[in-house]
Amino acid sequence: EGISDDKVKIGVLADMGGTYADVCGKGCVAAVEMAIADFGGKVLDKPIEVVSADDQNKPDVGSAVVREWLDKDKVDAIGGIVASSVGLAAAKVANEAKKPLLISTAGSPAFTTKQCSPYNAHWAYDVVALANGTVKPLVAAGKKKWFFITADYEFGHALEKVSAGVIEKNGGEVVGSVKVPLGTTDYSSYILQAQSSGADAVALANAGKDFVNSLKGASEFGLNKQATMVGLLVFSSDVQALDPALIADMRLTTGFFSEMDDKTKEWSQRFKEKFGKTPTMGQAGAYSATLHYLNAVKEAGTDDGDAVMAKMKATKPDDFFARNAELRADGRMVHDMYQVRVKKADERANDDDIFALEQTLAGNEVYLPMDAACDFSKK
Amino acid sequence: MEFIKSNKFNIILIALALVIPFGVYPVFLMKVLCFGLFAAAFNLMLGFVGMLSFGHAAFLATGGYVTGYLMSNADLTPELGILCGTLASAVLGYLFGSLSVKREGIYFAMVTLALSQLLFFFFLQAPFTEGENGLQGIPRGKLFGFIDLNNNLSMYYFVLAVFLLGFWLIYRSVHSPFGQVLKAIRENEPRAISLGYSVRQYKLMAFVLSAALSGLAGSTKALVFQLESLTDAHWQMSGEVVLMTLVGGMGTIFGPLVGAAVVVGIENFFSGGELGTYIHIIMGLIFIICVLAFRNGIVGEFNKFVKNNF
Amino acid sequence: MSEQIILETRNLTKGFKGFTAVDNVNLKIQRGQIHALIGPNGAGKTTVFNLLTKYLTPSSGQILFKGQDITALEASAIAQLGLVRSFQISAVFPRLTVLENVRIALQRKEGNSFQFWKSDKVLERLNPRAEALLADVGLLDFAQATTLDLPYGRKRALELATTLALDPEMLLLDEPTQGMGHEDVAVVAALIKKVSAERTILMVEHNLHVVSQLADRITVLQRGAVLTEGDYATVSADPRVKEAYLGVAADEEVAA
Amino acid sequence: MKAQGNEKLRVSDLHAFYGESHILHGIDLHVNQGELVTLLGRNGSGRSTTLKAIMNMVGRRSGSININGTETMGLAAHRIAHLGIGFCPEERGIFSSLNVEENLLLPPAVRSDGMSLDEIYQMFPNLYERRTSQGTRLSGGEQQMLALARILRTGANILLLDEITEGLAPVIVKKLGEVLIQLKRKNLTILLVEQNFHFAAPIADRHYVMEHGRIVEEVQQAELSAKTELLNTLLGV
Amino acid sequence: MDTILGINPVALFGQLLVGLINGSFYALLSLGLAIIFGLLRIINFAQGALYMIGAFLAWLGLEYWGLSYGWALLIVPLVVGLFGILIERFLIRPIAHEDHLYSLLLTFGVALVLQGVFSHVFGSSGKPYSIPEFLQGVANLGFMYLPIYRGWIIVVSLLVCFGTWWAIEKTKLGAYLRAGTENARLLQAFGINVPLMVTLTFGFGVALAGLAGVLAAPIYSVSPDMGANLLIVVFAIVVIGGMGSIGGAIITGISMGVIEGLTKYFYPEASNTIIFMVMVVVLLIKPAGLFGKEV
Ligand SMILES: Nc1ncnc2c1ncn2[C@@H]1O[C@H](COP(=O)(O)OP(=O)(O)OP(=O)(O)O)[C@@H](O)[C@H]1O
Ligand SMILES: Nc1ncnc2c1ncn2[C@@H]1O[C@H](COP(=O)(O)OP(=O)(O)OP(=O)(O)O)[C@@H](O)[C@H]1O
Ligand SMILES: [Mg+2]
Ligand SMILES: [Mg+2]
Repeated sequence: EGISDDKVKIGVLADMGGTYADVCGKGCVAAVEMAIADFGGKVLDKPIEVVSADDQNKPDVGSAVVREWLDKDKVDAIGGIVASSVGLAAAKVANEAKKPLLISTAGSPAFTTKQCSPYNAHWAYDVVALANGTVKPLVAAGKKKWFFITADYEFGHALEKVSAGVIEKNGGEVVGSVKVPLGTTDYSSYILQAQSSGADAVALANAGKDFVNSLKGASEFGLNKQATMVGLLVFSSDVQALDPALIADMRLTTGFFSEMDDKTKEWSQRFKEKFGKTPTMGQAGAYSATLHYLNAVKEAGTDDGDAVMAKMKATKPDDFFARNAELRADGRMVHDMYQVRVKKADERANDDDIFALEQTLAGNEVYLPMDAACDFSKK
Repeated sequence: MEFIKSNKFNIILIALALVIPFGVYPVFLMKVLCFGLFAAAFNLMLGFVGMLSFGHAAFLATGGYVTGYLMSNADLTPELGILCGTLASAVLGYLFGSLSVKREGIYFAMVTLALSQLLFFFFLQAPFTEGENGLQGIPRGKLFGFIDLNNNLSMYYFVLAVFLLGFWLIYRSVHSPFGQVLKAIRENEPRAISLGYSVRQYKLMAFVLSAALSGLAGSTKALVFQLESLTDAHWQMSGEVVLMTLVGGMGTIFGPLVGAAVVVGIENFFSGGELGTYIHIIMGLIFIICVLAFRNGIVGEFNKFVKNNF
Repeated sequence: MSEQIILETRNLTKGFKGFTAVDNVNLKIQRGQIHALIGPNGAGKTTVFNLLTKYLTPSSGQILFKGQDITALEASAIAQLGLVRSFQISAVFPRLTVLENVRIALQRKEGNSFQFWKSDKVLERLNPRAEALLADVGLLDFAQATTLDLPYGRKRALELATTLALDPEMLLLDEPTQGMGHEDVAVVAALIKKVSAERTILMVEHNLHVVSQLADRITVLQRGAVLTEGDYATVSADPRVKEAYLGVAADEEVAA
Repeated sequence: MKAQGNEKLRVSDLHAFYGESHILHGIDLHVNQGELVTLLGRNGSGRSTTLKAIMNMVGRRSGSININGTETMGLAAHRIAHLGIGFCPEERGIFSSLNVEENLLLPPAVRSDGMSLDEIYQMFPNLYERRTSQGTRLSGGEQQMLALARILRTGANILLLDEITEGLAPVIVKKLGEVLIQLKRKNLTILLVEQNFHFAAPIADRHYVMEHGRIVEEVQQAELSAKTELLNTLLGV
Repeated sequence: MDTILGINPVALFGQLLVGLINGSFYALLSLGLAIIFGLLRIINFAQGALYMIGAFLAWLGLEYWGLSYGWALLIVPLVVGLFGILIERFLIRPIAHEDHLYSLLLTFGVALVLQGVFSHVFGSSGKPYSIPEFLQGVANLGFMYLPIYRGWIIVVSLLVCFGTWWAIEKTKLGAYLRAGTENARLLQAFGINVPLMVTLTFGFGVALAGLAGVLAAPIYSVSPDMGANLLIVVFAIVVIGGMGSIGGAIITGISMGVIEGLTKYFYPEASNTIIFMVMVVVLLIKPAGLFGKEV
């Protein structure tokens, strides 16, 4: 079979200038380029190329770009992928064309459940892992009454549902929840409701700016003194957007942080030299996924989607990012996750030093078990 | 022979449209055609009735969502799906129009904007739209039950046919007895009333027509991309269609199409790679430049140039 | 008898926030006459007009046109019944041609005005009638000119032609000669005379010269109420009218 | 007294344009102190435009306009009124967002000896009666009175009046005639655009006749009867 | 917890108060729009972007130039106002005589550019800005804890709103403004420097947005798109109040805040749309808005 069109072309689709630009964006492009350079720049003697596009966080833009890449530009695999909505739309197109989709930053569990496909490789994390990783230890530590402030769209609903399940399974109770429209800037009413619910933990089932604004509101009204605030999806960039006093000591879950150990530090250092900024979980994941993909192409001797995916699933990924890892038949990359605590201002050695490791969580404890319907090894 | 002579220009254009997909990426062309139709429908209100609607995204999205939902869930043929989307937009146009045509100028713009925003939040929260994710994987289906549209080329010709139909309808209504009344209303509304014309009904009719054709564009677009998302309902989309019309030349027949081609082309150019963050700045600058220096738009200026020099 | 009355108001009243602009006005306009409404400034003439054509809603009272109660009808519906108003300012469609202006008025009765799927070529069959109307007001030579470029007096003539195109049974004219030079006043007055055949006309006019020439009957309003009514000789001889409206030496004005 | 004797307003070779269209083609006129001069002419002959051009309210102008000894060609529009000139526009320009009294008080006083509010209300009792209603709710004639009264209050001693008898009942027209004569006695300078020749003829000192944006004739009060024939052909009186 | 008919009065009072706070904020923003609309008959689409710039300047001031909150409150509106004056002078004035729709489109373009530039330079994630120390803390009102800063917002907004309203409706300057709206040419012929007045008023309307931005910085996330979505809600408020009505904008702003607060309590899912729904109802009954004049 060999390499189609005599080159391997990887498309990186990400939000380059919008809400999630800092989480993946151009950094993901840099990470993919770095992986290619580390791999040697060529596979099976054929050049490896990167194209990238801005999806503006819009599913329509993302899917149109992917369509054009596949129809016209002969792209062989697609990486990046930030907003789940864009990712799922891109997946529809890529799956139909049987091209691998290396999802580094999107969080929806749908990629390996409702909308699973043999061509998805869901890499860095998903919201289920975050909820499990964050909520379970807190319930165990005595936080029994929970209130949810939930972003009113599918992502938020899913996050709440998964987390509520974990709470109830572990003997806690959900005493109330409120659905907040996306992009709300003023959370005072919702904070008041949380306050009058008597909860001892308030979970923020939202992300990005919604997370930042709701946390600000909570501290303004003193909710953070009455109850423990729990961020269910928190990126390092969100932490940096907040006054350290507001978020210090919050416990949360992540798949990667740069100051963890020597291996992550070494890679982060190199990334920083190339790109100028400290890598995020998504960017590290993009590197890891690309490297694994290229290895699989080499071993399969072709860039044909089916063959490469089979090889990727047959070999265990192993690098500074993917530890104790495997790419399951359903496309889920299961690996160690970390429960961390946000450091106080005076604990931080530098701007990047924001997390302290509390606990390493084994992948199979936090990720959902494989959905039988998505077990493509059996088909 | 007479027909060929008087329609020379149009015939050349159509011939060009028939061969161009062999040179240019058809999905891009289809996007231009869909937005061209959308802008032309919008221009029916702005250019020919003189009313700036700042909420036309509502109709684009309604067409798209209805068609998308029916195609995914009701197993319709594409032409029926599109018809339903168009009808839904017409009904919505009737509702919005009844509320808004009482007002004029900027007031009208604001009211349409607010109404479409209401609809945006409805689409955001209603279950059948799949919220942020949008309707994905909408099947293109088989035209009349036997022409498979999954092939981009056959889809292109179908879109071209829809476009020509819509475009012809707009041309026709501008140059019809109805269009003549619209012109009179734009020129002197109180006088039109005193001549016995119930002006609101005419405006409403034009609004419904414009909404239906916008819906047609939205429905077709949903099939082309097999996806319908909130982008189409967002107020920025309403702004974008204004931009297309303005760039191309409001009140001209071909302006909206040219404007759509320019704007879609620019967007495509900037969405690739590193330039993405400049897109809003560029769009904004085009707006400013058009308003300050080229109020007639490309086609408008061209017409003026031809008139002055030949 | 009532057959003769084409338009009638019964106790027509309009108040604005505690101020009564039109006060229990009972008008009876005879079919086929030219009826003038005069009175001092602020007497309520324009308000009466606005009530008749539904630009204002009466506070109380009734309006009957051809025996039918039209108090609750919409402005455009009243025009469709044949009661048409022309404007104080010249009301034309400036960027249409003179011919098109008239055609717009003719077109309404065609019943094709909502037909957006037909070519506007169907309107061409209205051209002969439009041209005839233009000839009546002496504008035939300007048929293809853009209305914008017409001098003021011609615009008024065009407006009249447009109004006549509706073939109204009754015309309401609000100060038809206002702002016109002497020449044009004479032209328009002659025109009004000409079109008044087979039509009823109600007009507001300050130019007594015109009123005395044209009006068969005159109603004088003052402070919203009818002061007196009659033909020119009777009305102008009334001392109350002299005092409130004409000023003492009215006769020279008319004689001029 | 200025060098030019008692000349208050002099317009020389005035051209004015609305956009592309050239409306005034070199107007020359002057008005002396205490004089009442009329501009006569057919509709569209450019009389209103002349007044507006003096007030710098038209698009483009050239030539020279001298008010009270000051050349105003380069002056911004708002500076002109302060030379002591008041303008009553043809379309009246009553402000609907102000009530009658606010409308009256709106133009800033440009000199100290304007009429007081009381004097004005005495002259136009209609206005007093309706002083708290919205300006544009007045009847056409009442608005005309308001527009005139408004500039009498400012104390301007050069008045540009455009068709002030338009739409007024004969009684009021008579009264206005008296007012103008009074103003003349007070030594005010008045340039009057008038359609109603019978109103203007007895009170004016001189007449300019305009046609197609040019002054075609100047008639002294004394020559009126001699030039009736001419006026007839020019104006259709 | 005590409840009456399933309603918890304590929580309800809390929501009402919060609504009042938001309402005064809305009032401030819609006031700026209403003034500019009132005078120039243009819808200033850039108002949201200028609000955003106000917040950003406060943040930049604190972060890089050591400008404290108190000074920001004074200086930032001036700077934003000045910027607005430049916009008016060089962009809007050249097309002032064209159809007003063009100026709407122009300011729409300006808004896009400003927002684009800020997100290009500063990225799109929010910037932190803390509540100034002297306004930190909460006051216990018995039924709820009122953050002092929120109380401060109410006071500042209401003072500014009513001061402005008074100046426009009750003073001679206000009469000039209202007259200038209708017939600027004539007003100028009466001897009033209308171009200057227009420029200053535009600057003032824009400065109000800058002020709102500074007030918002400590409680909302400072980010390039913070103005865009808020702006449309504020448009709706101006439409409900009756465009061009200054008092209408203020009263409607406050009441919409309260209504929104109630919605958040009774049916939070509708809180984003309630204002638009109110708008539809109002337009059905009074097409010119609650305080607008019928044309
Ligand atoms: N909308 C309104 N609100 C309040 N008062 C009004 C309104 N319209 C008219 N008026 C008042 O009603 C009275 C009658 O006005 P109208 O315009 O009918 O007078 P008119 O007889 O036409 O006078 P003119 O000859 O001056 O045109 C006037 O005093 C006027 O101020
Ligand atoms: N704003 C304008 N734009 C373009 N042309 C105008 C404008 N105003 C007036 N004109 C034209 O300028 C010419 C002179 O108009 P002007 O108003 O000065 O005439 P006038 O002598 O005052 O007559 P009238 O009796 O109509 O008031 C006319 O031909 C008119 O059509
Ligand atoms: Mg009147
Ligand atoms: Mg004139």
